[in-house]
Amino acid sequence: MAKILMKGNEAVAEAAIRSGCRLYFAYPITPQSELIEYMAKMMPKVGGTFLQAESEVAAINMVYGAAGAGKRVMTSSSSPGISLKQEGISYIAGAELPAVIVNVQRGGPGLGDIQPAQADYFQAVKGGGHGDYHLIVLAPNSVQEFADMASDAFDLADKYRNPVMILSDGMLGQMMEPVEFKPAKTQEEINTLGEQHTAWCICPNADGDAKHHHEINSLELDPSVLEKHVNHMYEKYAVVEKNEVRCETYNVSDDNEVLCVAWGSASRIVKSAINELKKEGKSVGLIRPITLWPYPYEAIVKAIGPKVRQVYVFELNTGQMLDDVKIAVEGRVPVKFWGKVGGIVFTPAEIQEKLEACF
Amino acid sequence: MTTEMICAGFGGQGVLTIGKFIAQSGMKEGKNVSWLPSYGPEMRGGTANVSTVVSDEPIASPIVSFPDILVALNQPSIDKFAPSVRKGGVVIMNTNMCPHGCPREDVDLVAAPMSDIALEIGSMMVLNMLAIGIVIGKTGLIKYETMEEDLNSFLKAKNPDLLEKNLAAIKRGIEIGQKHE
Amino acid sequence: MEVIARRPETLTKTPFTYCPGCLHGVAHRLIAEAIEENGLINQMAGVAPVGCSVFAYKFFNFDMAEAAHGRAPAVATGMKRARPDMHVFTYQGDGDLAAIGTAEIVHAANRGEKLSVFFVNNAIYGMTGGQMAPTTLPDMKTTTSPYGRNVEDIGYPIRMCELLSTLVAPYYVERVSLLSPAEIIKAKKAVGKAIQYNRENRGFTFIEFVSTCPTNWGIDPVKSRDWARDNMLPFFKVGCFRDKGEENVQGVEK
Amino acid sequence: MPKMTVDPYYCKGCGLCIAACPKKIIRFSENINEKGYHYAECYKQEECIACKMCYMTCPDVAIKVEK
Repeated sequence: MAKILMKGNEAVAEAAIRSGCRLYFAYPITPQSELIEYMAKMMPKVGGTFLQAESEVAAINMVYGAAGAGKRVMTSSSSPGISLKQEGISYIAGAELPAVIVNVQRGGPGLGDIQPAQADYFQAVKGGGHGDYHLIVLAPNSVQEFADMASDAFDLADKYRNPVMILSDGMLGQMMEPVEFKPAKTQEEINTLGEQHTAWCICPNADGDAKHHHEINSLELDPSVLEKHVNHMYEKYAVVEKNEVRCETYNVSDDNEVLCVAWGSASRIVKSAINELKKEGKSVGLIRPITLWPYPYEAIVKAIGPKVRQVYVFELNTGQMLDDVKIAVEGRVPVKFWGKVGGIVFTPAEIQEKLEACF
Repeated sequence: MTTEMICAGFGGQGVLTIGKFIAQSGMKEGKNVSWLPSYGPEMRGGTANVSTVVSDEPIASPIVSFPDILVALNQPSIDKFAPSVRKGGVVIMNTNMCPHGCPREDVDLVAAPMSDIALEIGSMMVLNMLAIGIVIGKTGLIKYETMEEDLNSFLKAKNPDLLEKNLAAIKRGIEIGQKHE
Repeated sequence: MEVIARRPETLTKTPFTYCPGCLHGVAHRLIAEAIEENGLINQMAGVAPVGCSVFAYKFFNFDMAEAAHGRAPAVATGMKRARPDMHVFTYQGDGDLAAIGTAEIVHAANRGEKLSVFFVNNAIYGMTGGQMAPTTLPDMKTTTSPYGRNVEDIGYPIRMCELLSTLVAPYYVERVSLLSPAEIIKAKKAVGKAIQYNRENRGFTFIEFVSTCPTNWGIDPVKSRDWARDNMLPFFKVGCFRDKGEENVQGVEK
Repeated sequence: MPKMTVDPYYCKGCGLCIAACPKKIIRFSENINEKGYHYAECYKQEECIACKMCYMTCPDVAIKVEK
């Protein structure tokens, strides 16, 4: 298939539809508007459901209902809207339902602004909603990857019966890059996907079947039973941590004197700076977590070469991933942080300057 | 090789489209491309700008700090972006809307009364096509043929008159660009 | 001998967790009977609320989801849209539906979602211990209106049937009471109609039950019905507010 | 002959059936069920007319009526 020049917001929507998503519930917010608009245009054409909910709270609960019915379902929003969805996300995780949530991050806190930011790392990775649970969090850094992650996210959600968040930002949502889509799932494949969860989901009894009574629920008032349930979820999470960690290494070698850690949009800019430094004969490596949970702790340790004297974390926030990098590095080398906030995206020149000071 | 470009003007001049067509043609010519717009309130009546990168290598940052090419359709765009253009870079300036001119001596300046020329061709709507033409004529960043094919594919049936005007504007732009070589 | 009345198969064997004399059980039975009578046990799914009826998902003998407080209409919307071949209802109390879930119920009704909503109004928050509800009557004492509901300060009770029947989309809206066998027989007809319309995918149907809360009102089950009759029914008048399936009903648009 | 029976497993002794019965043939049992309630019972089955008022009013769906 030929490449198409597309915005990240549109590409992830198209890819979701191709992955068999036929239900989408959301509420408008900048800078994810192209996503909801694309779904409004395309879902009717594929016989799917597009519904603009009365609020983000309602939208995520519609997702809960549709996911409880065992179907591939997605919602999307931007930072303030994702905060509103946290209630439902916790319920979805607690009830072990598969669902995909896209966050096109903007500056915060509060209403903040509508420019790109990475300030929802804590919310996505360290909790967000109430209770003990994890989201699987995928962080793209290109339009192509944003699109590819839609199908990955649905597969992971179905495999582990857990909500998956694609943590993008205003830059990736708004920018256009060439994107090549995977072939769309056939109706037959979609039907199969739609029936994969009938052992537990809300679904009709076939005539003559034994009647089932499936409960979609996150409530358990008996503490010992709830304890078992949470422990069971964490056994599942251990499997996810073992099997699903993903990251990219860029220019990592034994010559590295500095190792950068950056994710999402920020990593693109760091790459530019690394390329410039290369011309000056300065060796800087980059490790880019693709899954923010589970986090690539081991990969970071492995990437610290013999000459590395500084690990440098760059984010579009005040250092939310920094703690995870420190946990990985365990004091082997000093860890530094620099970032920009308020929706200001740092430039390659700024990163270059920061890195040059390490030499 | 990597070419980084910023197009800027006020909302409604079609600057985002300039970047989009160039990125699209670059993609069709087998290059890596990225297109990153300013968005939000800026788009609604204020200044709008878009960073476009066309490269033989994978594109790292889509944010352009030091453009190789600046297309500035009004004075605020010159004021904001001209200082960061790379030494020896190209500045394409619409003199009709840039009364104070460009402060840089160390760049390759293509200055033309682009608004007047657009009206002459038939509509202010073709201002952005004129700019694309100048970029092609001056830098050869993309090929005219790719643009023509692109425009044909969606305008030929829908609005043949506009197609003709667009193509005329691109050709005129190419002439202007080449003259400055 | 022929059994002429028994526990319907659409209820599980789990005993209800409600207080003695609580009329939630009557509402449950009416819904369960209507589902059984409409032959829907294989295609039915329900959504339970937060409140006293939070465990409703354990009592109905088909697939059930438990929603967050007030969100049942949104959850039911997602379920029905995901599986249009299923028939979906929500069961909600007054705090859940008329306070925290006001947006969800109004918009589900306004979209004309093909759902049935069963709303139990007993003018109080039961599960959390008798606090003031959006339907608590003027001057009525609760644990959070210890001097009586002051309408100057906190406003009047919300009449949900009246409010929802200002919308164009709802197909059937009726308020019934559960305060005597005769009223329960009338309520059974209304519930039956709602489930029948649901079976036929006609549109949004809404039944409000005027009910009691003997425990939090502090009145025994038998007398609490008299209290409701004297105090609630004058404010929450029973009757049909909308029935697009019948003629000559107030607010009908055919 | 008409007959009403209360399942003590479900009954919580609220007394609504006693109030509903037009023949006044239901009372609280002297026994208690496993939850500790004095459950309802019919003490004059022969007078039952199978009107179902007790069934209709029972909030715990504990009553069966036969005819």
